[in-house]
Amino acid sequence: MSEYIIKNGHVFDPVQGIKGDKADIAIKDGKIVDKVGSGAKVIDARGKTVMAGAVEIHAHIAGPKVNMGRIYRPEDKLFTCTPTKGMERMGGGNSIPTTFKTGYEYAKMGYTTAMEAAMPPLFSRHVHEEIRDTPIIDEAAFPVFGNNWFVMEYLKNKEVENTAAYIAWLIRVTKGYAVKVVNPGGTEAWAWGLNCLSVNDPVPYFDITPAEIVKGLIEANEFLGLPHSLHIHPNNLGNPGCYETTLDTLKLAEGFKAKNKFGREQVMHLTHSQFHSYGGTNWGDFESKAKEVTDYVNKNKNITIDTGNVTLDETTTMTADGPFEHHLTGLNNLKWANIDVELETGSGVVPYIYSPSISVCAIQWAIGLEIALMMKDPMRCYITTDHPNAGPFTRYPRVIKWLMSTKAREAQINAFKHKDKVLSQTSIGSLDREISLYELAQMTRAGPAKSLGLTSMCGGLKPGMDADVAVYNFNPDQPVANPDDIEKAFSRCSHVFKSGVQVVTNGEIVSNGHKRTLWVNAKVKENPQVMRDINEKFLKYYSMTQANYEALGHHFVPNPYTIEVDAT
Amino acid sequence: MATINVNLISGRSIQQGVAIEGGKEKPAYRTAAGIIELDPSDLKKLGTWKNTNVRVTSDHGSVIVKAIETTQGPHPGLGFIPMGPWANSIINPNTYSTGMPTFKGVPVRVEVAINEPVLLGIELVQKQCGVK
Amino acid sequence: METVTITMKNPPALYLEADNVSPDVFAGKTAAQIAELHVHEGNVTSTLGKYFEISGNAGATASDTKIIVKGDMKRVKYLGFKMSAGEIAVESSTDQYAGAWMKGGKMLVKGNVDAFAGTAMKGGELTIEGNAGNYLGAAYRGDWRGMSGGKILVKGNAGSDLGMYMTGGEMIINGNVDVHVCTHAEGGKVIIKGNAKTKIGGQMVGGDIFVFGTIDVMMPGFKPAGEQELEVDGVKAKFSHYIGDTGERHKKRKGQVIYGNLYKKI
Amino acid sequence: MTKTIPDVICPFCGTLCDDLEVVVSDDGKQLLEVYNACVIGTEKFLHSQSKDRVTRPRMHQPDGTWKEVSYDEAAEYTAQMLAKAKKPLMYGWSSTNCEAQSVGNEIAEITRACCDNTAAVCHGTTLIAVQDIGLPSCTLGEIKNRADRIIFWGCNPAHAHPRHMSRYSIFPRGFFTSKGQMSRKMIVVDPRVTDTAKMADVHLQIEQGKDYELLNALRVAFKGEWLPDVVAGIPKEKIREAADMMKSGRFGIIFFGMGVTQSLGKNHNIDEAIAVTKDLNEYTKFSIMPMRGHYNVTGSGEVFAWQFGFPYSVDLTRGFARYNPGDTSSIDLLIRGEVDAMFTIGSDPGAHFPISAVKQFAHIPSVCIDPHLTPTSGVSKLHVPVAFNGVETGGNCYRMDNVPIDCRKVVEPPEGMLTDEQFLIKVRDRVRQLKGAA
Repeated sequence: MSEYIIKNGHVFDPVQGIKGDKADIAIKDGKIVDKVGSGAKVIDARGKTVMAGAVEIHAHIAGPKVNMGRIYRPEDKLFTCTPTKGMERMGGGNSIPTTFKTGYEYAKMGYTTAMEAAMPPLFSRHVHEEIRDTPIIDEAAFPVFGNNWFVMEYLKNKEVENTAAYIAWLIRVTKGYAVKVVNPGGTEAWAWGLNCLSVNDPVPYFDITPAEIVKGLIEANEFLGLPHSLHIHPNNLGNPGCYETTLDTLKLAEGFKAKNKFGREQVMHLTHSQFHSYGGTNWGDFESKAKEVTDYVNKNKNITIDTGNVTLDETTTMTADGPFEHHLTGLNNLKWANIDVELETGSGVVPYIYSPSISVCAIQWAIGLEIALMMKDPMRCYITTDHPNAGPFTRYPRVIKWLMSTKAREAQINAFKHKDKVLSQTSIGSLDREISLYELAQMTRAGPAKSLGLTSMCGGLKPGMDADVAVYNFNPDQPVANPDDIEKAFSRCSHVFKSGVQVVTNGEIVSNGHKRTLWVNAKVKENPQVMRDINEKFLKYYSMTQANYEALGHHFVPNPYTIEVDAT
Repeated sequence: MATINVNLISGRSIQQGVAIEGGKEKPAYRTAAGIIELDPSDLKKLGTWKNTNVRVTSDHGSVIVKAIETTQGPHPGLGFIPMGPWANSIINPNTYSTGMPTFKGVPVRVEVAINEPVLLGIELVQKQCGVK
Repeated sequence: METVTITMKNPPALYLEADNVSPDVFAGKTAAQIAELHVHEGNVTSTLGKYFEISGNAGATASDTKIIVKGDMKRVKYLGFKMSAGEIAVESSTDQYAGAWMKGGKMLVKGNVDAFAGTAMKGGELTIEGNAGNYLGAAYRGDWRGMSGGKILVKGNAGSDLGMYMTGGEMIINGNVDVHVCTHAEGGKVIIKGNAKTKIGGQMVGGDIFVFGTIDVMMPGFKPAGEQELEVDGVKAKFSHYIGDTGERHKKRKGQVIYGNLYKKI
Repeated sequence: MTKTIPDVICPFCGTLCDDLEVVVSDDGKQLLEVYNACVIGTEKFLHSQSKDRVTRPRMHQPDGTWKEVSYDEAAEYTAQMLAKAKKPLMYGWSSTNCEAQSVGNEIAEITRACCDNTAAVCHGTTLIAVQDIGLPSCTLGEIKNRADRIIFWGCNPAHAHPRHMSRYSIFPRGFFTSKGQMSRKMIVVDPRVTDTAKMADVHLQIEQGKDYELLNALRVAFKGEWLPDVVAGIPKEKIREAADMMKSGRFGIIFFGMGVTQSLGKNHNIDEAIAVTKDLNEYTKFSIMPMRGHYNVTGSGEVFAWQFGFPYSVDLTRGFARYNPGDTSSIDLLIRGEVDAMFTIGSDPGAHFPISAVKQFAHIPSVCIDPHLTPTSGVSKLHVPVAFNGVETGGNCYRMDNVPIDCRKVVEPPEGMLTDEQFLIKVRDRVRQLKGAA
């Protein structure tokens, strides 16, 4: 591994508290070190911004519903594919890029780690095959638990230890990373065409409420001490007035303290909070409740959130929340795909056009930005677009532009057809806060890494951490003449290093790096009862034998990075 | 000799499945897929015993197969040849620009051809393609 | 109007993708520059000059550029691809994607065209004196926004899947049509002077179809709604009117449920 | 002594049964018996032991004889053929594992070829319909545990997917369907009285080629609108009765097969069937699922989709993927004569393509990679036998409901035979040298 030294760059590193002053970053053997020999290759970063490799905490980039989106949207790739060029394989797809393009686009924007937001355990081999074909970036996947028959039966009888044993088994078998909950109880109700719209609606037959599921899973998660907290997509997403269900869900986390050896402080991560901060009773009086949600989260320190910004594009919504997608296809009458998974979860895919001339989409755009601007502690609020639900991740530079420049926001507001409605239904007009580069580093590097329990590895430039470094052509000293320069600077890095290997030079891919699949191996005490339940359910109710369910050979995860957790 | 017009469909049969896995160069493949299943009423109209060789002709080609009494009928006016080189010698290749040829719903004429042999699978395709 | 004439010099072994042959690309170029334009045969990229004899310079803008295409064009695809103005006259038959994604201008094909002619057309005029292939004026696969404007005239017959997902524009077919006319259509007008086969107007939500000849089998989703005296394309006659597709989920315009209309000349 | 390998996957049809038991000799060289498989699966496993198997590549001589060549010479011929061709067609991919498909995709991208899988003659039109209207579907376990209305439309699982009804759709006792067959109503729509139709509660013997009309009539019946007296040979009372039976279920499923994908109307038949399912979701819970034929045609569609963006009929001649069945699909490419080299793997176009398409690729340079002797290998210039995928080599494959299952190697291939993945890697490395790619 060759040595590098990045000289005279403006470094922004919340882990060491460096706020933009000139410093040198030394890289040796894939790690950041204090100093390197004179033979090190020099990267001149004068007048450039240097940050750690960004961490994507929530994106749908690999798995069965993502691939169903690719299969059923050929028009998403019409006339927009990029040809094979040197090291780069062919790439296609605006809202749902192919796996090679996903890896390249993330690397070119300085992202080095990404989390696949929802993995149905039955399809874990499919997710890992797509992760294996996504070059450069490290990846991990969150198996979904909120509608799992085992979890619902154990939590109905308050057996937290059995739930923890089952979670440990499933995460090991599917090589997952964290406990993901999507519309708890609602997707199981959707298997009969029903739904759970509040935290107290009981699930048909299982007779357990979403509140009990969420609380039980928080306890089980802290019992195991997993690196990441519960990652929740609450009930009633996307309906006017859904902020009340969101607040009820957040209140479930009161009284719990994070118990883990990874430096994580939260017990619950509310994902794509924009979709969960809607007020009003119908699409006519639809309004923003970002203030109520962010006030609550600001007060309660054991919660982190990510924004889910709408980027005003034609995109494809896909989520494990089956009933919401059926509701959405009822609204825009576009093609609807749905995959219900036995004993575990479901999912739905519907294209959606966030048109600037529709008032609802403009208000959604404003809500996403309000949340980011109203959160006091950037270490607990991360930038995402819930790719591709609110917009493709390739639009991050545009979201960064809107957050860093009020001028850019006003230009967009003036371009709306229903400008007055946007200003009356939200408070985006009165917010003049501009995110600084340091806060940006917190919201896209140090924050997500801390929430995911990866502080020892990524999200910072402290010696000893992995050498994931991104250098942007953006001079913090010069005032920004035109906000579009921000977007231009953050869409293509001048240099990107992944685990000490230079992968991007001047916005072009120069190496495929050596990507890893992160997964958590939680050791728990022998639990014969859970093993017996698992054998019995596979014999009677699964359509696949247990041996084939557990068969995750080496060729699926060629370069695993195991995080050990001991909960015995 | 009498000739009849039927609507031809092709598709899988379990014997055809076993034969393709058993080796397409073997006579079992011809026994399983080199046949046309006709309704007894159609056989009567054709004026022949069952299990005799017939020539089936469509606008796209013709082939010799053995006519047998249908195992999954009655379906008067409908002929069934299991999927394979025999069926594909006469089905309509027009895809209507969807990429899928019209394997089912091909009007054909069936006439008796007692003395003509039903060729083996690979032999039939090689002969039609002019490859030895 | 400047005229550029391209004549087939040596026909391709396989098929030629000549998507640069359109007034928009030719505009402002001399004959020499036009000869340098790219053309694709399979995975080999070469220049127009290798296959065509090119004479005459193009006009300054697309609207005053006229292209005359001579020679055997049966193995040439994408003529008039995405043109927005100007004219193209093809002396003989051509292959797929004639005038595909057309936004304006006039295109005349004296012979036949193959499938996907006038795909997702937004405007302009496409006149085909011979027969048209399948998917005439249809949307691209998976797209719910089909032909939205412009006019297509086919003097011969047309293939199947005419005007799929049509939302606007007009089509006149003097000859017969195959199965599936205006499937999933939401608007636009199709006049068929010849006969239609089966599966006509399936899943229609709006738009009008006029059939002068016979329809083999009517779709069950089309309810008879009396007879009307209409004047269509200069022909005054009595039409029996069907509304449908009653099985489809219909949109409301000002509270009134709108249906597709199928008129069959009596 | 012998040892029994449990939980083996059957590499034949889309049902992908994974509860087989295979008895092999101790040294793993000989396969003796197969349990729990249907008659087709058993034949596939046992045929791998037949003595008259071809074990070395061979070139077809003009006089009809075959000259044996080494795998390296075969890889050289294949690489030269693909590198020189202006528009090579790489067809098949459905009876090989996903790892071999990934290597094949790399070759296709370097040589700028067209690639397609057997969906072109199987469920291609289903994929077109899914692209127009989506696919409300579920996994087979959901059907086993919940379904009480089973509709087989234009498919004959008794013949094509023999164990489907006993493993998933009709007979199993699921969580909510503990009375098994008794708790389910079965409807079959087929122009013939097939063996599946003989078991059905209701058999609609439809006129062949009129599926689109009958499906449209069902949708009209759901809304209670006017119907003509007879539609597709079925009186309107029977249509309304079938419509009410579907609406009255708690969880319904429509399985459809070649009857709707290959007859007139093609993709619109499935488009309307999915629209029927979507309408039924207003009244109760309904799903729809294609009965995929080959055991890994779904896998080939998935690998094409995540690497190129399209499920089949992918044209890479411009260096990036283009897709439009009718223009880029195998049958049209062959019949129009757009292809100048043919590469077949894991399928048998010689037997299952219309003869006018087979005639086209019989006279151009062609390679057939297949362990069996088939009409394709009969007309190809080079026949490369490889190990049986799913018997002599493992690898990932996808069931008809897109669930991935890792199939397993149970017995050693004959001495010196390569697997398809090993052979493709040889071809890819040689093609890289020829095209000078990095």
